Amino acid sequence: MLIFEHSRPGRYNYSQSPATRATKHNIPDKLLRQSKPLLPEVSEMDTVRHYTRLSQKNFSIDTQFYPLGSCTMKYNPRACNSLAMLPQFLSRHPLAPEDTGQGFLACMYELQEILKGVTGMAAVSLTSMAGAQGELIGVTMIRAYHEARGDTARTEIIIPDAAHGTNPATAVMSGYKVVEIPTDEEGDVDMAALKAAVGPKTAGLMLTNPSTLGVFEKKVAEMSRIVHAAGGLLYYDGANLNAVLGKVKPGDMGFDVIHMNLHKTFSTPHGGGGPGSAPVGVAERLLPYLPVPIVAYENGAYRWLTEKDRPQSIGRLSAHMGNAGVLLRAYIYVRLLGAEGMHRISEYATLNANYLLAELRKAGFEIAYPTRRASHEFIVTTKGIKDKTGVTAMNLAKRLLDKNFHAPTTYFPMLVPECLLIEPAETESKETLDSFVNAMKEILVEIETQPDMVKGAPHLMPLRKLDEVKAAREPDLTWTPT
Amino acid sequence: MLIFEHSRPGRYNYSQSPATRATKHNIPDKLLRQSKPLLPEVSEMDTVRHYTRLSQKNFSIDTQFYPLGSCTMKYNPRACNSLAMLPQFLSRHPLAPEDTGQGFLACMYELQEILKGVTGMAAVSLTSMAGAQGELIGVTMIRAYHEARGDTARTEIIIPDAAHGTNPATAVMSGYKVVEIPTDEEGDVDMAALKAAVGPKTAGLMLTNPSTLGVFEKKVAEMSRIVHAAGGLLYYDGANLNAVLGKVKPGDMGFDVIHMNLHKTFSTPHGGGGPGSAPVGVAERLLPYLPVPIVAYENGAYRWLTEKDRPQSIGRLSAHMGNAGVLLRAYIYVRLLGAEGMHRISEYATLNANYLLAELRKAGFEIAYPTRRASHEFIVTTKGIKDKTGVTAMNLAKRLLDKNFHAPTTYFPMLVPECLLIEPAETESKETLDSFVNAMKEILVEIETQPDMVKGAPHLMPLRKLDEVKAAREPDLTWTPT
Amino acid sequence: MPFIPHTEEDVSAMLASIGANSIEELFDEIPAELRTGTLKNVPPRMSEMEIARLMLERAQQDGFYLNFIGAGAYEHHIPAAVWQITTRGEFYSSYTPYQAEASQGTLQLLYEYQTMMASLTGMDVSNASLYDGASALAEAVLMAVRQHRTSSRILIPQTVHPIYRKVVRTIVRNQSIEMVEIPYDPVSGQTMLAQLEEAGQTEFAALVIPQPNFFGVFESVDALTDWAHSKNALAIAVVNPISLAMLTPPGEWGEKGADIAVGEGQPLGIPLSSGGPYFGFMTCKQPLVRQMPGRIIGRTTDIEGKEGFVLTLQAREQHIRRSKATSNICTNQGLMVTAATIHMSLLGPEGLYRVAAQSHANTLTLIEALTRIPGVKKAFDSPFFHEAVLSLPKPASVVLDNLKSHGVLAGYTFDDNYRELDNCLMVCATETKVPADLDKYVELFRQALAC
Amino acid sequence: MPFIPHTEEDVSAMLASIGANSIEELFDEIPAELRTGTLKNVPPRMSEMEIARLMLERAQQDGFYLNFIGAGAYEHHIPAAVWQITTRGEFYSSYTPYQAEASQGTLQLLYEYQTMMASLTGMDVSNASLYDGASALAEAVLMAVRQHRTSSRILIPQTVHPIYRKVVRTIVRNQSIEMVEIPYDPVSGQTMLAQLEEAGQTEFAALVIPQPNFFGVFESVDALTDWAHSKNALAIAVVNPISLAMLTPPGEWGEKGADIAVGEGQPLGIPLSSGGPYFGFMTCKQPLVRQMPGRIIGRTTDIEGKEGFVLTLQAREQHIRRSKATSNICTNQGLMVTAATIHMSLLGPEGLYRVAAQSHANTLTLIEALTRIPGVKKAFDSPFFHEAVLSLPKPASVVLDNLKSHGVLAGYTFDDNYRELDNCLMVCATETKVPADLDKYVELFRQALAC
Repeated sequence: MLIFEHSRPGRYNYSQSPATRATKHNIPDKLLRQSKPLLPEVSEMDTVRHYTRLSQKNFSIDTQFYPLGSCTMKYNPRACNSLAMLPQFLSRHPLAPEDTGQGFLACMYELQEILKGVTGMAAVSLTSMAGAQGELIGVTMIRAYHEARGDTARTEIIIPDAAHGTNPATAVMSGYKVVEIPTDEEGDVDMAALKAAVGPKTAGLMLTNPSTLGVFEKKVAEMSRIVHAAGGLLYYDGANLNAVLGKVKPGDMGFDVIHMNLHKTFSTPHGGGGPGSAPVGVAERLLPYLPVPIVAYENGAYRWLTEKDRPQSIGRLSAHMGNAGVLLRAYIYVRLLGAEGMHRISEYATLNANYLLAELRKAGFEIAYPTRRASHEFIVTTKGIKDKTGVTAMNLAKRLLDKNFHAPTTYFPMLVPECLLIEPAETESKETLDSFVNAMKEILVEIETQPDMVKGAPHLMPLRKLDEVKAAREPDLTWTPT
Repeated sequence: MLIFEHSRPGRYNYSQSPATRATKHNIPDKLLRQSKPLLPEVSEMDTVRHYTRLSQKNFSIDTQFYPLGSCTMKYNPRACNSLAMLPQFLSRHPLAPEDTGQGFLACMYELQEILKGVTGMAAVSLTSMAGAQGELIGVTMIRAYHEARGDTARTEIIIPDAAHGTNPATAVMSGYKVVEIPTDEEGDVDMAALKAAVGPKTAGLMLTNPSTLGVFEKKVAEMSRIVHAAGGLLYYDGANLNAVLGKVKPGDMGFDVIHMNLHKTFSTPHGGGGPGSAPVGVAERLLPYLPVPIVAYENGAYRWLTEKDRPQSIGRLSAHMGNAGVLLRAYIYVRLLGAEGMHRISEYATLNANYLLAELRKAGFEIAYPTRRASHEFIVTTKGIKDKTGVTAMNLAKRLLDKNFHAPTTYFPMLVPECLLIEPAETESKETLDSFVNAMKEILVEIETQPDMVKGAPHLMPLRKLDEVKAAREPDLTWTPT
Repeated sequence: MPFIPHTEEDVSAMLASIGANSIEELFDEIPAELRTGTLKNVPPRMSEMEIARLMLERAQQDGFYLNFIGAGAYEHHIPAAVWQITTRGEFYSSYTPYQAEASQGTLQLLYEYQTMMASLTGMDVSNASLYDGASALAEAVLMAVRQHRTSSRILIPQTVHPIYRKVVRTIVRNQSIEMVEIPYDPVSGQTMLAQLEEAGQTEFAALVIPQPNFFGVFESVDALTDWAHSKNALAIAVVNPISLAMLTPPGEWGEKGADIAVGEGQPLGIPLSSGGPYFGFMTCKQPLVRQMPGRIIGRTTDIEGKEGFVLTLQAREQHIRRSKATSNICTNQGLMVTAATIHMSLLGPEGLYRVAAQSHANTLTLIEALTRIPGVKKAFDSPFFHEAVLSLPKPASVVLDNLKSHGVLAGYTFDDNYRELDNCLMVCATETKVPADLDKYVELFRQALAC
Repeated sequence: MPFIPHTEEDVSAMLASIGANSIEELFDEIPAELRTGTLKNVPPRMSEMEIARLMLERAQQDGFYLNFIGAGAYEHHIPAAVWQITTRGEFYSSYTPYQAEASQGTLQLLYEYQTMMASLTGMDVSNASLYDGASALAEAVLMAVRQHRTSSRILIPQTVHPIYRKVVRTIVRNQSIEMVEIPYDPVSGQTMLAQLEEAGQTEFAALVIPQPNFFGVFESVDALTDWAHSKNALAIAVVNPISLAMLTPPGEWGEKGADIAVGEGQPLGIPLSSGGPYFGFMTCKQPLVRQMPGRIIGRTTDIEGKEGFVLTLQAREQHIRRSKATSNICTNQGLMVTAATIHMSLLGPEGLYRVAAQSHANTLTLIEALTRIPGVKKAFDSPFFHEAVLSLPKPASVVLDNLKSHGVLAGYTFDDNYRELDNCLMVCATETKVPADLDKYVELFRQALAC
């Protein structure tokens, strides 16, 4: 039942709006709205009841294991939420004078410093509101760098075929042509292809490392030399930073610019699809181009650096300073973990991934890159199962929902057929991993014995399989009163 | 799965306790604990997950309609929760000096005044932590009053048979003998029986009005005269105050002492069974005996009145001042409603009850007191259904759970066979009441067509009907590792 | 109308169904002469925005203090997860779990709570909580008298929290129960054994044994328990649940262990909150279970054999037994127990131990530093847990007022309750105090005494 | 180990299953020369108790102010229910609803959100949100250019929020899009029509129309919309969602209505929070839907015919289309939209209207009182919504500093962005300000100017 179906004309919550309809106004009549907008007219209790019940229809980290590859679904500490929502932080206007926000700015400054420390970059800007925006900032800076040098012939960005879709989309948004390079059998970037691709047109290379195939690009140093030698710069997509935090720094691998998804590695909540946050770090050569604002500490006080201080900055990406509340949560998280905790993130994420890989392999699942260590994630391919039984990776994923596990990422990366990209994250216990393996084993048996049942999954969710084709062919995007 | 079954030796949450095990101590060895207590050793995430999932197994006001007679299950405004939990309120020590708590004390003082205003009593003490404790306070004051007058022959408390079980239990705890008097066919107290019961042994009468039968005792003024004439005092059990708030005051009905269940009429949360709060109000003659502490406003400041100020007080009922946080919630609630809102509570609670009565009667259900107005609740008896089909009131109640409605109160009051005591409360909308009526109609049909299915209810809950007899015969009250 | 969803159309349709002309008519059974007019003393309504601002202003007026008061209510760290989960609507706004099938969340949690509390206290069984520590002691006294049958005399040391003693008196006053107070030894701060022996020459139903006692001091609990048992009386323990992470639990005191253990549950994740809501816990040995007041949850199975939980042993309770119930109690402090259970799960045995050990160490450190100030002495020579009494060279109020002006609440003074401790101050430093806090306290204390 | 549940036994068993001797061995594919040593610049861990205290201290350091700043972020009452529900774990910690069957809560909510926003703006369809108002405008510009095909020239008045203009430039700078700024009339504070006409002589893809504009002033939206359409260009509305409770929605501007509406969603239940997270909304007319960036939710049915919700029109998005996507965007501001949807449900059309009307009336009252002070004038002669620019007889910084010292944030000054408005101050009084606040402001203002 939609909230609108609880609605009755004339009902409203007296406690939630001014006691009277103010009549004093000087708005010209022709500007006044004639029709009542279609907002629900429901009681406070019915609103609470409706959305509380809706929430219960979601899977979430707080209720289920979420082995969703490339998404780093780990525990979002509750303290990060409550402390970021202290009333003074919530009520602070973004344009309030800096001297009224020194407590808040201290957190932002320290977060910048910590992120520099863990990534080995020369400077960090917190402004980016999501990974894709971080990418846009990074590629825009690469472009600004070349342009500032008059090096305008560089029109191409090289991107491996395993990359997230945001990488090519970003390159295009930044005015570049995308040159895709293939992956070799071991899951690494094809070095010959890379060598062939670089040249005077190369503006840069965008790389995720470990890659979306769940393996570490062993030749990253060589790749760096190749691209740099050709005059290009290196972009590090930090989507998988969780796998190597404290083990290897993007700066040490030779990257010139990176983004870090705080909603992955730094455990800020995914919130059903956002808000994210993706601070950007740069090596020295890109320093002048960092987006503003950036927090500085000068003469015992914190202040925002703006375009005035940073005349070569690529500019601003949000109306204020990005997702401040998300940044506060990340700050609290890193303080809770400390330096030692940073190292442990990748250690236990990697342990969990390799354990799950080992157990699933023993259970009979086919591993896409069986000769490699898993980073914090790995790929199972069910092509053999599909060929034999017709049961797809998506069927298997939906059947997992019935067993109270969120599905792994399916059909990404696209170059592995019938793939399940599995990332358990460090906050899950061995018992949870074991029960996931058991569920996967049960499904293997079900595929043998009742393949049609598995194809019809899910069976135990509030709804059965939804018709996505119909949704796209006959879009019903807003409700209309009947 | 119990939380203990997630436990593994040696696991613990580093963030939630001091960084080291302090070793400095001067506790004699023989006092030191040798065994580790059986507390769970689980991660923070698994704790959050376990209790979040558990919560989802509950019905609650925030998720279901709860027509639970005698319990006044209405919306608990979310603002009452968040404002009572402001950090300064939460961190205040109960023994902190009064001048460090003037903000808090102002709320308590104003709540006392408002409760006096709505009940017509001379003074109010907030200390009682639940309805039953309010009763104990009230009867203890009645006893103190008689004793102070040397009137020690009064050894009996008169209680109608429809009363809550707490009434006789309280009277006994207060050292009194209980004299039970019957109810007449109209649902009122049998006046002849009352007249016969009163006498020189009568310490007082405990009365709920409207009664648990859901009707207003029309002859309450006469009852008051009879009991007072015999030298007894009148106790008002405020369990049903929601039905008459702003319409008639206990003080005007002649009561000497009352308690008000804030978790009913004043909408503080039931919390799965508490904490309650039940301030006690008294008429002039019981003023000296009120329990301490009480807030006074003197010379521009608030302070606690203690035994020193109130030498005849019956004393203290809690270590500090009762359930302060519950009182804050009630205070916020009354401020949100204001004087007009107080009147409306009973008006719409009564409207909802009488509407539901009318609709259920039309649907074919038998009303226990068909000639009477419903107060905020009323009784359906399904004795006819049981005689005909064997389906009990409890079967019907369990079947309602399957339809996503909490069951009404069953088998109380005990004098009506196969009864359902139904109280919809004022915060429910007509649509919700209508859908409840529809569910009841559906069950009527199901009783006709599939009585065994109804007898086997519930079918759609996480568990089927639980074996209460086994639980009582072979008590399993704590978990033991296997 | 705040919180009332009825539209005018709804009201008309509902009245039509009822067959009434107005809502007013629905009150026609209330005699006209009793009817209330406009309510006085109730101010007009405020919007949520207005009351939010008022409450924020009042909260700010009260502010924050660095708190060294204990005396039965203790400041401890509470994980953020505790109250974020506890205030979920499904816990916050649910009723007593009478309909078990629709209440498995609350019921299972309470069963887990019972298990934790029974183990923490070393007893066999636990109820699902009582109002607070003080009233729990009163219920324990009533329970002991019911169990003992031949005596209704209770020995209660003056080292038991003075307000607990008052509350017990208020609650049991009309049941012909005699409360015999036993003085304490002014040197050790422990119960005076000679006086106890004397009081024990007359039959009694139970001895109350606090550990640590109100002064923070450890009692000789093994000896006291055995002595009570030797007199054919019950031993009622009053304990701080945090201390039990370090201390021998009541169930293991002496030869046979205490019979009943009660205490204030507040230190287990409940905010200080000006005194409530807290919760009282009560655990006991198996043979006493049917004398126990309050709700009890049991594990059972459904008709398909699946494990589930129900309220049980309800034959003790007022809603079944009415005047013959073990108590008039009909609520527990459900939401507080929800918080405490989550709190104990988050801390676990190791976390709880660290909290106890750090609180003890902090107080020890503080007392050592303060007693280096000339004229400041420990009032008692016994070891203590996380609270201790100091004797000062000046009235304690001088220190209190001075430190308060610096944002520090220095401790608890004894004015009403123990006149002999007039110049004394009781100080508590839980694990929430860092070394800088202790240093600040000592420095302010020194200054206050110097002026 | 904070947030890591592994016991030593677990680690041993897991390594044995893997066939590795140590966790360290699992990193053997990372070349040794790249390996990181100890992290610098990262302080040691704090316990939750310690960080809680630090954050509380920092929050208190920042304190509370009576705020009259608007300029794109507005203080409004947010019902307590909004964030208590929004931060429930099932919303807070869930992922993007790719697995529809396990995400109906979020999906249905987003569908409801789309319905509300489409109606509020008078448009046909809505996406599920973008990052913020500024970046939403950039996406609208890109969308207009994609739709228009023949021109990539955009007319944007200088009455559009100056930072929005900067953000648009940053985002579109590499796509050969020409942003043509149109000056404003210094008397009316509205877009200067003559200049607009001139700029419109060359083909352009879209005109951006703010309502109210950055100065709080109403633009002639009907005429501007019709003019853009007459030039075969799109009209992009930038609107304040609260104002739409009172004002003609963009979908009804002029003859055919604006084509795209965007804006900052923050006023709909999102705390000011130093600037974020907020959310940008975007709605458009039906024919543009497949050009719209961001997530979109559609209603469909499951294989049994039951109604349900899914992400739809994904063929526009980067994870399918990669380099051919409408945008690189892959998140929305889900949690913010959750809050906004609950907020709009709690306010309803009447509540939202009252908020808008009271905010307007408050600012009107305040401006009337302030302009009675000698030397204080309205900078522009046009009607305004809930924000207005004053011209002062002294530098605005004098007023700002003086009022700040009394706990009042007086408003927004123009230093960087509009040099011609040097002695001006922009003031906003939403419904959160009571008459006493306005009086206090006026009195402090008067005093500040007098000294």
